[in-house]
Amino acid sequence: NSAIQSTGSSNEQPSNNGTNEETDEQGVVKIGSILPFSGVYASLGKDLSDGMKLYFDQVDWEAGGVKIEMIEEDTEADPQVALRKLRKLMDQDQIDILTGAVSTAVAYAVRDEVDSNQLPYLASHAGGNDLTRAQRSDYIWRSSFSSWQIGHSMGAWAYENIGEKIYMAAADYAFGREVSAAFKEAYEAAGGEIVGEVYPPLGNNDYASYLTTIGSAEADGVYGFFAGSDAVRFVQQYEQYGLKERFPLIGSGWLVAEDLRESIGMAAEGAFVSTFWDYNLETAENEEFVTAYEEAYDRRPTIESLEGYDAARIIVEALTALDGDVQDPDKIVEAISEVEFVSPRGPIKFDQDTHHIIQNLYITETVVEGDRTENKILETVESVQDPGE
Amino acid sequence: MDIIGAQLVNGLSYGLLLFIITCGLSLVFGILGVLNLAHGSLYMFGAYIAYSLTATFSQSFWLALIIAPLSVALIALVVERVLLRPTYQLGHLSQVLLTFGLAYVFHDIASIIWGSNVLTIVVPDVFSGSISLFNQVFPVYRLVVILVGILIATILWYIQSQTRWGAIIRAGLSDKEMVGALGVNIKLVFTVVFVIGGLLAGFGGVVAAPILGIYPSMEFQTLILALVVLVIGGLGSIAGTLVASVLVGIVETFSRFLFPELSMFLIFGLMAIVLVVKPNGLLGKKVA
Amino acid sequence: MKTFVSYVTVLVLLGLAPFVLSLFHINLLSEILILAIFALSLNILVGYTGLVSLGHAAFFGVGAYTAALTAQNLSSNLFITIGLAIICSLIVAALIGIFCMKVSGFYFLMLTLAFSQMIYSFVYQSTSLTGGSNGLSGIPRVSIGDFQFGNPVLIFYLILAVFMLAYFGLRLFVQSPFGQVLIGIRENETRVKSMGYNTGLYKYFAFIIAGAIGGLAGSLYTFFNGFIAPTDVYWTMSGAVLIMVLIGGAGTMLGPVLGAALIVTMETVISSYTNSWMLIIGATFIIFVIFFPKGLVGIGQSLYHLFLKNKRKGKVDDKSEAA
Amino acid sequence: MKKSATLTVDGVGKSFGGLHILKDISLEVFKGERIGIIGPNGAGKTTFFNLLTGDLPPSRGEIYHNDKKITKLPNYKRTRQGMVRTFQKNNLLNELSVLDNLLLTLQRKLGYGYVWYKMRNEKKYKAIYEEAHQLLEKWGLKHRTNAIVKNLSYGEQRQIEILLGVALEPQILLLDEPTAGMSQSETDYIVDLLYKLPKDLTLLIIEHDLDVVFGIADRMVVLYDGGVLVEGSPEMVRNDPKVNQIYIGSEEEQIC
Amino acid sequence: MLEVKDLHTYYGESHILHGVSLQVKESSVSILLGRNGMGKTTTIHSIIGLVPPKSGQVILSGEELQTKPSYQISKMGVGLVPQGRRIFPNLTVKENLLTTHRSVKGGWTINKIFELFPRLKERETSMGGNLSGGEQQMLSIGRALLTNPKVLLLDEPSEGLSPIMVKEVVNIIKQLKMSGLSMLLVEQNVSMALELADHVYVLNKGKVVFDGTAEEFSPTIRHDLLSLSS
Ligand SMILES: Nc1ncnc2c1ncn2[C@@H]1O[C@H](COP(=O)(O)OP(=O)(O)OP(=O)(O)O)[C@@H](O)[C@H]1O
Ligand SMILES: Nc1ncnc2c1ncn2[C@@H]1O[C@H](COP(=O)(O)OP(=O)(O)OP(=O)(O)O)[C@@H](O)[C@H]1O
Ligand SMILES: [Mg+2]
Ligand SMILES: [Mg+2]
Repeated sequence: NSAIQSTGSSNEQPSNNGTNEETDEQGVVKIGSILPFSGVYASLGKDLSDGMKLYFDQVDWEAGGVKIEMIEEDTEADPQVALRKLRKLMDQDQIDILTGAVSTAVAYAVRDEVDSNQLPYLASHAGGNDLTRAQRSDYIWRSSFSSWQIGHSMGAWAYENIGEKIYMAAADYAFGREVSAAFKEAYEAAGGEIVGEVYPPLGNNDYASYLTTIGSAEADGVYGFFAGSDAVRFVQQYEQYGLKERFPLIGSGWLVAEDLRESIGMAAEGAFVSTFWDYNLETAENEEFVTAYEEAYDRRPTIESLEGYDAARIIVEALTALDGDVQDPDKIVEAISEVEFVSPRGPIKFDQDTHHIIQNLYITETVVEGDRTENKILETVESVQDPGE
Repeated sequence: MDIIGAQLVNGLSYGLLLFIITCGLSLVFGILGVLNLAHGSLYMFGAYIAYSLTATFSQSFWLALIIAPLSVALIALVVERVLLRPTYQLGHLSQVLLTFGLAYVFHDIASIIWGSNVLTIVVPDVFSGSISLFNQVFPVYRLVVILVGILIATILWYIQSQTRWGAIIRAGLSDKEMVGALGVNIKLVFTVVFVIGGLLAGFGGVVAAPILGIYPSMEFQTLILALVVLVIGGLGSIAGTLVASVLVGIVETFSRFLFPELSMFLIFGLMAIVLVVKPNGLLGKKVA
Repeated sequence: MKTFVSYVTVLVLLGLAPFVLSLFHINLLSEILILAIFALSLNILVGYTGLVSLGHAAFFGVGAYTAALTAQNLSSNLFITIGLAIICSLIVAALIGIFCMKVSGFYFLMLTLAFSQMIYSFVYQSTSLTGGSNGLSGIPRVSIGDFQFGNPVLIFYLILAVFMLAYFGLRLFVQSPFGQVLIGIRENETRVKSMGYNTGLYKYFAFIIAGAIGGLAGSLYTFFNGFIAPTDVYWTMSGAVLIMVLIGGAGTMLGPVLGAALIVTMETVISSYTNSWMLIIGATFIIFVIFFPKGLVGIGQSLYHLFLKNKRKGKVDDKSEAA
Repeated sequence: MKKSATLTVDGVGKSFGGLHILKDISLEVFKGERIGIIGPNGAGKTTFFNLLTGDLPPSRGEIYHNDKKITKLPNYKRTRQGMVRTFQKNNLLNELSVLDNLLLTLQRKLGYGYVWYKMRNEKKYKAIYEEAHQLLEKWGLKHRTNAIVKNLSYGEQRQIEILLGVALEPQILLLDEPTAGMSQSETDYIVDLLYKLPKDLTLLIIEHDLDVVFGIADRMVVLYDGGVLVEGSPEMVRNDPKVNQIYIGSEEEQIC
Repeated sequence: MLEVKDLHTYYGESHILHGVSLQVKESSVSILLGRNGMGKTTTIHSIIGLVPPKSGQVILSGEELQTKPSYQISKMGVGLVPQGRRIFPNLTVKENLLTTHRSVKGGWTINKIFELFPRLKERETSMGGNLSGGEQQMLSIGRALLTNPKVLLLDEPSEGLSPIMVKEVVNIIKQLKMSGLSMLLVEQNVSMALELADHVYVLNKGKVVFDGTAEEFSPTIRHDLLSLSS
């Protein structure tokens, strides 16, 4: 159908109305997934995708009596590309539910388009606070985490266990800024003092100069928010420049993430981080997930694998509740909002106000086991709920 | 004051690392007039190949230090003979486009072979210790980089400006036809230079990997930085590249120290200022 | 008159597109037209004046962010947003131009890159103004009075109209005496100077015009997507548009348009099928450089000549004898 | 004295780094004069032209045109005032056609240089095109009108080089070795055209072909070692022993 | 020594040389005359391999050259002084000479070139591009001599040289001839060329229209072939 026809109706009613009937007849639900499969975030995109596929495989790609079809598009972590891909998914593939987005910018970019087209969207990674705050939409629900959850959960623990003075270093982009701000808020609320802050640019690979600066500070510990290659470089150089012996390193789970620790090597030992899932969580759900994942892909799952796995399960449960009827987007989001189960990361459910997930957070310590490092769970912060503003 | 001294050492070692990364680009541009946008990719291959050698096959950094650059040189050889050669008569812009295309191709080849995870290379034990200077701990490897950088600079400078080869090579830049008509197999010269450029890029990859790491899209980040250094120094001048590397290294280190948020801005600002004041870079020459 | 007829045909076809093509394709077409305007503006510098810029995204970004901020904070009126976008990018171009005119060749390329990266840093870091790395979202649709460009088809027509204005305006411009001076500068600036032209001024004007039209394209992009992010100011954007110009055929009017169409289509289509889209696109660049150095337009010309030659083979032989 | 001279050079010098190429040159040129400039290779003749046209700034001294100081005026403004040069080394728009080279020159002269809203074609700019065609006809280059400059032979390019200078109808024309590389017959033809240039045109010509230069010039200036060695009538210069020694060659053979 | 047989050379579609044949004998000078655009430079370029001929032969001491790349032709002993000098502007005078220097026992050395052209010695460290026209011409000649050729192709070597330098070059060519070098000289300065010539060729529109000794090239023939009315 031509553009004129589709837009003629789109001002008033959901655009995917006309075609849903078609899909229903064949009993197929189409899930669109926008993830980065190329560029800097490619490995995250791959893990998310693998996690989703693992779960869909487990239910034989069927839920509520309909077949599940997943169409993946590469966003290249570029918001404009993501928009282009989203339009393709909506218009050409006629998807019923959207999921994905690793980069927060991508999530924000698709936000208006999703909202005005009433397309149910389950955000499965992007953690920008605003997506479930000021930019909240009836059609957007998030099953991953928010920056606030990650940063805030560490605050009180750090004050009690590390000390009263902390130096803060975070990658200079919205995510890094948000997480460290949340940490600072909680840490100061607990009574601690941030004695210095520094924000190296994203993708900075030599931290020598920053480490020299940090090294001359009077602090009890250093909070670092870095991810990916930044994290590897930071943690390694932190040790090489002799800081590790002087200040304990704390941060978010990505600092010593599952897929990075091998590269980081022993330098990771002794880091304390906050995260919402870890490989070594000792629950039945997690053991089952880890075993299944390792069997399917012959490597350890990462936190992104888990995110994908959970997102898939949420979709499946919602579809089951709907009996496979995806005609009405409002019903879909309602079904999603009611999903609640014990995931490998612990019990999860949605906050009906913010549309954001309520979950446990864990403080872990990195320890040496044999010739590699593992994260050990020290403490659980239960049912962390984003304040939503 | 100690902190200033320590930052100076940081700046110097970062600067010479930049030099090691950039000198191949500078050589190829200065001599062939080819702005090799795939230089970063060759650098990346150097790092990845070294990774494979140290992590899986031989576990020897020393072996990687020899084999990885040679393998990259081989890639450079193929690129020059098969792709670059037909474009010499088309002008500089074509080569920019061609090597850019190559960078894309190499990017995906690398991610197909090595995936998109973050990797590192472990340095041999001799270098893995640290030394205390200005009340600050420095990894020995960083200091070794300073020495290696100076060594390469000396060798390149000598060849380029003190030997007949240097003259022939630079003559080819202005008038290939005439160099040929005067009895020099300019095509061969170009191949050799490009291969040496590749060798240096690969070597840079191995040396830099323990410091800068190996991660997807590393080549583009390196490329931009290398281009900045190249331009600040002045095109075609190895000495200029050296001065610029050290300058950029020190400016970047101190800007991170003094204005951490502005460091990205400042490097490009530095380049803009240098070019506005000296339109041919610090040591570049302009000939009528 | 033949060209006139073909222009009209193309226009009519474009005008009818929304009745035939699906929404997705219309959106793709809109994007192509926007990037075509952008590429055309760069082509003034690269193709006609011989100044190869790797910082053109700066103006695109300034235009896009100006339009976005205007629409959010001031007015979503079409003329006000576009007007301000053009004025701001023009001013930025005028400022940057003062410095860039001092250098030439590869140094020009790098200096433009430097300025655009500085603008990028600014956009990236002024989180409160520009949204930083997350970009600016929730930008209202543009309107004229009460009429709102509320759906993609209306926006398509808006973009088409602006594209036509830009295309024909630039066509006139490059063929005017002024444009011919630019071509002269590309070929040999010293000579043109000693003909009595103030070449510095001509280059400066070319730079400003290119910047302003680049900004115009940027503002359209904002209207189109309702969103703008720092990636659109990053050097990769400058690189992409430069490639559109080169692949299409620098120094021609049609080239950049075709280049934009090819690159956008390839990026969209290929990456839906494989994650190794960079490999395929990269290989395409290489093939172009080696086999079609004159770009898409060059291919067209050779085909045309081939056709012509076969048709009157006898005549051509005569001519070469005489020469 | 200064008043009547159209071009006055007052103590001009030029150094490149430590090399003092031109030391102290003073010269007055009057309207309609034809001045021949000779001197050994590397004496600084081309450099002198570069100073006059503003392609290089002098290291010292002043230059006046019609009593106005032009020492610091950029070259394109001097061209507009009627001082036009040709280059010793062909310096053309190599990728364009002969006609385009000429049109670009003429459109400036006729004042259309800044028009940006009207396409340049034969219909809209009749004057430019007519003049271009006439010039090409007159210079015997009509058959080359649409040839791309870089595909012309060296001597043909030389002719275009001079044509572009003359086409601007200058008041002062500076020719740098105009006939170098031209064959005898072309030289004769061009020299004939130069003779026919308007009487009030002031001509400065650097030329190693003595037949040409002695034929055209009213006054000769011999540059040597950065200064003026001899100045005077062609006859006088030809017989000057110093000039013979450093420039023409000791025995008066009929080589040239 | 050097023999050119029935050369046909094209630039793209346009046929420039229509069967040019000529010879340069051992230790002799052949000159090639012709008006502008008649194909002299094209002939030279065809011999040295810069514009490979479509058909015909170039034979040097019994070996065919026409299919070889230009650097090999040069190495086999063909030197070139190109039209328009074409020195390397981004190299100093010394480096310009260094690039082509091929040492041969008793052959040309850089110092000998400096003796020949003292002006170059004075400008030793100047960039080639900054030299005056005449100085560049000297450099170009010096550069060609340093390849120590057996046959030297000179394309208008007197262009831009002062009369005294032209005489100097004439003397040099005479000396070279005595020392056994063969030369093909293209010149517009006909009287200079005739002073050196053993054999004269005149080109017109890519065809040899005169082929004879210097004596046979009488002033009337000269007038007929080189004046404009032809
Ligand atoms: N930019 C420059 N830098 C250094 N030296 C220069 C420069 N330009 C010219 N020269 C030197 O100045 C001298 C004069 O050069 P110029 O070109 O004026 O000579 P000329 O009289 O025109 O000689 P010719 O008759 O050979 O053309 C030469 O020795 C040349 O090497
Ligand atoms: N690259 C080229 N492409 C096409 N035609 C060319 C090219 N070079 C030269 N020609 C043409 O070939 C013909 C012969 O040129 P050539 O340079 O051999 O002449 P020439 O006898 O050396 O003249 P001159 O005395 O002016 O140097 C000329 O008509 C010229 O226009
Ligand atoms: Mg001169
Ligand atoms: Mg010639």
